[in-house]
Amino acid sequence: ACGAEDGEKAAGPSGAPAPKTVTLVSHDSFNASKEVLAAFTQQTGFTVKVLKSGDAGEAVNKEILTKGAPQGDVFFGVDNTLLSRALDNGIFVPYEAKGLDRVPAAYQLDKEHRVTPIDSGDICVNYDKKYFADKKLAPPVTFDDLAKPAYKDLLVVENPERSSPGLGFLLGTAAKYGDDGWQDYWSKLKANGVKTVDSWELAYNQEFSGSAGGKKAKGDRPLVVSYASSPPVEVLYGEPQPKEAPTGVSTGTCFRQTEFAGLLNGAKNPEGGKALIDFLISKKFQEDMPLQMFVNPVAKDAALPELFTKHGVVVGKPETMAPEKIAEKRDPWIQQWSSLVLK
Amino acid sequence: MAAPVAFFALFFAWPVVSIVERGLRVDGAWQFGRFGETLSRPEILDVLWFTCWQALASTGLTLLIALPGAYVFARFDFPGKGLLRAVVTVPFVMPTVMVGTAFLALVGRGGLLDGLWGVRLDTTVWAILIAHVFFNYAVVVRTVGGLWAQLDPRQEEAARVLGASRWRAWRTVTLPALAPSVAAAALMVFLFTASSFAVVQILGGSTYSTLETEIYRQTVVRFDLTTAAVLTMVQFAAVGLVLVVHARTVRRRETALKLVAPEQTARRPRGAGQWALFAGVLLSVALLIVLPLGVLVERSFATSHGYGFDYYRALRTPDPSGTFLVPLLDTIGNSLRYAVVATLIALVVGGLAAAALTRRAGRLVRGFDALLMLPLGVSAVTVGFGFLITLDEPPLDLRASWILVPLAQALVGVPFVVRTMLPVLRAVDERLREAAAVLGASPWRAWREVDLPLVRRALLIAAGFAFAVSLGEFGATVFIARPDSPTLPVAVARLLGRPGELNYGQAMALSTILMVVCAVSLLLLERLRTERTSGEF
Amino acid sequence: MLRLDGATVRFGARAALDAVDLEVADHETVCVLGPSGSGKSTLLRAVAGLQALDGGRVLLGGADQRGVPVHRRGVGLMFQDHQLFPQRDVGGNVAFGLRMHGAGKAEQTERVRELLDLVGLPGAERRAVSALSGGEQQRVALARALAPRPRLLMLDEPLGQLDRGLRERLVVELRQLFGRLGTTVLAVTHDQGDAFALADRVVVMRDGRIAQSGAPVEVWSRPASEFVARFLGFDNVVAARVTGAVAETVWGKIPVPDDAPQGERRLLVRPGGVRIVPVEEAPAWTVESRTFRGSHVVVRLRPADGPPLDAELPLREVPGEGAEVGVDFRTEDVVVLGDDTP
Amino acid sequence: MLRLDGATVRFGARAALDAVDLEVADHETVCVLGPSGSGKSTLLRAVAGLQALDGGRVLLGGADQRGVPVHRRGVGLMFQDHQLFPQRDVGGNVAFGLRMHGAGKAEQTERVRELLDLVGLPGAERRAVSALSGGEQQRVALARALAPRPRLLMLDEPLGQLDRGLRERLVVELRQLFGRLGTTVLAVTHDQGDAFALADRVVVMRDGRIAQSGAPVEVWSRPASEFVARFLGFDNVVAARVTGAVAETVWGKIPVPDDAPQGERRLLVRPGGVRIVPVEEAPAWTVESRTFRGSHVVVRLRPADGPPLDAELPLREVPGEGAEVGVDFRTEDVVVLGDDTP
Ligand SMILES: Nc1ncnc2c1ncn2[C@@H]1O[C@H](COP(=O)(O)OP(=O)(O)OP(=O)(O)O)[C@@H](O)[C@H]1O
Ligand SMILES: Nc1ncnc2c1ncn2[C@@H]1O[C@H](COP(=O)(O)OP(=O)(O)OP(=O)(O)O)[C@@H](O)[C@H]1O
Ligand SMILES: Cc1ncc(C[n+]2csc(CCO)c2C)c(N)n1
Ligand SMILES: [Mg+2]
Ligand SMILES: [Mg+2]
Repeated sequence: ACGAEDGEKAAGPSGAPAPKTVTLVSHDSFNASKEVLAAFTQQTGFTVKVLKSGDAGEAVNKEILTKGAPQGDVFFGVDNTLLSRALDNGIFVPYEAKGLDRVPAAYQLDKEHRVTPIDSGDICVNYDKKYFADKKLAPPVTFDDLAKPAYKDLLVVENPERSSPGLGFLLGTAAKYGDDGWQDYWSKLKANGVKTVDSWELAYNQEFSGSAGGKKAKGDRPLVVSYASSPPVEVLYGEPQPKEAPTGVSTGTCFRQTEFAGLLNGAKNPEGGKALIDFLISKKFQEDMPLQMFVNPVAKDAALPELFTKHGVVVGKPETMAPEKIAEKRDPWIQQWSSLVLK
Repeated sequence: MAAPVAFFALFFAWPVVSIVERGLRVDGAWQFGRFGETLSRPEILDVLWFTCWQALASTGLTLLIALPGAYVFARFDFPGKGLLRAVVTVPFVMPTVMVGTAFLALVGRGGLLDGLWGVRLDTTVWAILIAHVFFNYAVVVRTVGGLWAQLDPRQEEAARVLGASRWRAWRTVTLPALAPSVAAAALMVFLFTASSFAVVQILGGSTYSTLETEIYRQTVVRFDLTTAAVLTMVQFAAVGLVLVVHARTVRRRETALKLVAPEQTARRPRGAGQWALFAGVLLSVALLIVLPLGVLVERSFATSHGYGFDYYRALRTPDPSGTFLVPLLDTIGNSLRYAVVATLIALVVGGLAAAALTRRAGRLVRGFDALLMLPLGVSAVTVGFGFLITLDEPPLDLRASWILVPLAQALVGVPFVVRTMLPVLRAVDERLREAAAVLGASPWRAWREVDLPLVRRALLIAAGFAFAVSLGEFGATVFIARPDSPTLPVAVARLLGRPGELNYGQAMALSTILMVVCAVSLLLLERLRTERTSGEF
Repeated sequence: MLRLDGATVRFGARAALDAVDLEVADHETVCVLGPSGSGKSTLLRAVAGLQALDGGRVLLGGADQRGVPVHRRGVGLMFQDHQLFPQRDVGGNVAFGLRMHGAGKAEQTERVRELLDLVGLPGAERRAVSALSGGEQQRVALARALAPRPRLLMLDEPLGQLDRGLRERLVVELRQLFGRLGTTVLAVTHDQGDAFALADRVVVMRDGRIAQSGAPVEVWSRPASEFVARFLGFDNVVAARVTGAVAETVWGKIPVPDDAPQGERRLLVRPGGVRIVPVEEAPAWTVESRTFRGSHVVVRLRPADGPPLDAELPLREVPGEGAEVGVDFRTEDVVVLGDDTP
Repeated sequence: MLRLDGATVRFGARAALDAVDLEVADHETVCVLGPSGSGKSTLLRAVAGLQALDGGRVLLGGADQRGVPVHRRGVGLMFQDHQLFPQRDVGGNVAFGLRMHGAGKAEQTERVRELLDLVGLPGAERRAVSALSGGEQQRVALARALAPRPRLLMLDEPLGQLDRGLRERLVVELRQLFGRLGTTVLAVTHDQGDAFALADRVVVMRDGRIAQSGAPVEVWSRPASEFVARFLGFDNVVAARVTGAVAETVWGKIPVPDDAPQGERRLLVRPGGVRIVPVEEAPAWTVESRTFRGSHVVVRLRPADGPPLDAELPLREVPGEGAEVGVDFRTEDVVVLGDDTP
């Protein structure tokens, strides 16, 4: 029943002859094309079994709960906002992946190599091109722009407490205006009519005037916090595919998210796990990634697909923040933010 | 009795107790101090207060609107009744995300109300309450209607000739007889709405939050297991309190009733009053249920160049990025398979439990009865995390096994089965069983020959519930379902989580398919009911 | 008070009430008799408005009751199967109608006490109805129907499960009560004794129609048809040719009243009108069986030819089984029957 | 076949069965009579095992039945309130017991047909039980109880809702049937006529105890106590001082049988034993009321002093209401009663 048995028997307990399956635990958004995974099997002899474990936060928490007896060998999908929590709880063991030299040092946030950077993406404000064209108004570019009267009542953001792009945007403003400056900025945003909803889905599909769902729901916000990769995806999933993306990115409003993978403490197949981490930063996987998960590769030698080069944007100077600082400030900031914006 | 107890101990009590213990005992020290601390925080008290009153209000509103519906379904005969009964159950399977969207189209900006009167209810508590009615209409119609259709109409006649008006006769005679099933329905609605998550999140904006959202936040976002455990204990206490109140009210009302075959109680509406009631119920169903669902259907056909089947066609072709390893249509098969297995588990476990609980016995049995209801009132995250830290050793390393999905779904299905069957089983006159015994039937045979035919209707209703619940279940499935066999709601959620018109359209199309699959399955189940009974007659 | 005009109720093809015309005067007590399934209960339900008519009308106090809801008709009905409310205790059941009519608490208590006394269940107020014996339940149902003092009270087998002593007492007390209150009563019973004792008029039903209607003595002494005769328990019916005051039958020549209709007829001899005499002329009658019936014995006599004849004899006059006896008929107990089309 | 040894059933403080000893022989038909609430149904339920005993034993075929489950006792029981299975049609109800005993399809069909013929409901197999009249339901219940041919058949008011004609036919046919099959029968009825016609022996119950047990004629002609006498409908009971063959009462001197017990006693005069004679000696009796009872009229006579006296008279001998008459007693209908402690 349910056809899930196959391949599982191979994953015997340790002690048995080297298992032929390596299990990758990840969040819901993980995707890889079949050919690429098949190539890994061909190279190493290991088959990959993927377990999706809820959204990113949920997935990390689960690994913490099952520390020592993990569900798999490798975990992929811990980002800089969650990294400290993962590292402090010791769910990973160090492994320096082969080919790490091709990854810029800026991405390598853990000097002990307990985690390996795999991809990066930027959380940025997106705008509805048609709206600004119709209004003959220049779309905003920077954080400061968003607080200007010209853009009053145009922006919808996600609640950082309940949504990861929401949190990214908050961290971006904090990085930009400083630990004690962002509150002022948000007061201005609030005065400028920022709207908050609970999830990306609601913001993007309901409130944002530039998306298909938003159009149907008569969404009236031409600015939304989303990803820098959203416009190319709009093209990819256009029906029919448009020549040009209907949305654009305000490149001065971005916060960089980097996702890492690591070898799990207590993995039953550490050999396979190591091989898999090597593979995740290989050119093949890195080039497959953008169209699967709509993120940017971290390996310098990985070429971006045409879709990204044509419709994507280059974010020159995204905001960033150290994971330790995020871990420390996240809760108090969210609380401050709530009383500032929601009340 | 042993089987249901084992099932619950293993798949509910143990995981939940473990996760709570993990939260409450940090480095070997119990953190009881956190109770006082947590419970004195004003925002937590706000959450508690809101959770309770909105659940009570939702339950009251649902009963108010759905009881006339239960009457119409139980006592009137009209063409398309089976279809309509299936349709009102469809909301039950709908992923709440979709429902939120649909409701926003009704009560939100540019929605029906906005267009007609310029009224917007989104981010008000009314939107939440109405959506809760939408979700739980079928709970009342099915649980109460099941018993109602089998009540002897002559009881009401007896009241009428003693001078009671139609309404008075209903209130003084029928309602007390229905009390156990009304209480069961109210209990389920209360537990559902008290643990409402997505509806509150979507329709309430960021303003409202319930205990459930708070637990989710503490567990998943903040990873503060201690606070989560404290809140879970509060949830337990609250649910326990509700269960005690329920047991109290019901115990006094349970009486043996004269049950008749449901086929003989329904007839066409007669007279202006009955037609008006009938029309009113149809109207409320149309407004509350058909319209929101209709919005989703409409959107699944509305492409950028007029209406068409484009999104449905897209479901058949592989995803341009290859995201889904299987064509989206295969998710229907996955969903159905899970749902069937979950329904079977729920029926077996719930049926056994209901049979054991029929004979009103001591405190222990009552306690077990209450325990069976807990899964409805306990956060899915709590159970899910509990699974993870308990079912991790062979032979019970089920963490990555497909069986965990139907098991988790059955956990929600079992209370339905028990609560729909018990009011009927307990109303069966003991002397009918005695009649079977003196005719040579052993107790087991008597159960099969007397109780089973009488509860078969309730059983099928319960099966419908269990099926619908697992078809639409999301919370548990989403983190267990394997990527190569996602269920329909999981696929919908993944589609909605991405930008792009095609994703949005396909999500709508898939939701529409989910509705149709649900309605058709329930209709088939109804067919089963009429065919079997006509054999009996 | 009550009038039925061609009242018809059909269940599928079968008519449970077939164009019934019936009138019940104010303060009259009418008993409906009839075999099982003849439509008695259906008649009461139709009057109460619980059973929609397929034809005809029901009038109460001269007003057509079409469209008048049950509770506005001012009629009371005691159901054949009681239909006590299981959620209420005895007192709650009896007081129900009073409550519906807005009686005060004190009045309710008082009246419930009175009625429970009447039906022989004093002090049973707080008992659960499921813990009552069959007859006790019937008495509670009776008390419940009596409580609101409806202008037309309909009773469906009100005393069927009671023993003779209690029944006789109740018949007397009910008659007095109805007389005092001026209640109009339409009661169904299968017990002819009850019917005759309670009723001003009896109505005999057959297959949804009224076969005979009249004062008890009248129906008893002059059954209109063989059906009514047999229904009253008279099985001594035989074909006869009536000429003057004598009827010729297979049982021999039988004296009939002077004004009897003449010609080919059916003839009824009431068992009480058969006397045993010494054998005078052959062929003699043989005593086939004897059934003890309490105050009398029914002796079945087999003639040489023709159907058997039942004789009701006092215990002391009963001949032995197998004895050969002669038979004599008392004219007053011989009835020439009418046509047997109901 | 069946023996009860001090069987006791208590509901709260009240004993519904109070140390009942009873024996029913193989092939015997015993009828249980008694006022409403006297414990008749409880007796049957105790034998069937549906009601746990608080004391005493039930033996079937010599074996103590304690701990034997209901369905293994091999007894049949027809419930007073029928308890037909609502979800099954008439045929399904009647066939139920046969099915439980593993009868084949063909046998079931055949036997259901037979039994429905017997109870006068031919062809009713496919009808819904809720669409039956009260009497029809009772007959289905009877057929259902008869179907599996239990060795001990218990019937609780099997004919209570049927009209006299049908009842008399059924009594005869049931008697024949039981004779043919050798069934042992324990039947409850409130109708003395039925009891006397059906039973080899009658048992009169009072408040959970057996007040008298014996052959019908015996019980009828020599009620053991005032209770039994009154229960049988004899209200002419009076205090008397018996000396030789004469009893002195407020009604005057009454002749009693020669062997009557002597001294202060209660005396029963059966209404049939009262004859009206012309007034001979003052004070005369006054005719207080007359109740028409079908084959006879009950005339209530009021003496100058003492309780009233009922006389059962043929219609033609009834004096007018208010008439002054004399009274004569027939010795055979005078019974000197025993002690009235049940
Ligand atoms: N379950 C019960 N709980 C309490 N009392 C009961 C119960 N069942 C019967 N009784 C009482 O026991 C007594 C005997 O009841 P039972 O049913 O045996 O009477 P019965 O002789 O069959 O009377 P009837 O002729 O009216 O049916 C009655 O007074 C009744 O009220
Ligand atoms: N709901 C129904 N559907 C079909 N037939 C019915 C229904 N109710 C009664 N009948 C039939 O109508 C006829 C008359 O029924 P009714 O109950 O009036 O009889 P009754 O004279 O009261 O008989 P009884 O003395 O047995 O109670 C019966 O043959 C019965 O089977
Ligand atoms: C407030 C509320 N939300 C959702 C549902 C629908 N529902 C009932 S059971 C179930 C499965 C998960 O528990 C789902 C989705 C409801 N009835 N009430
Ligand atoms: Mg009837
Ligand atoms: Mg009884």
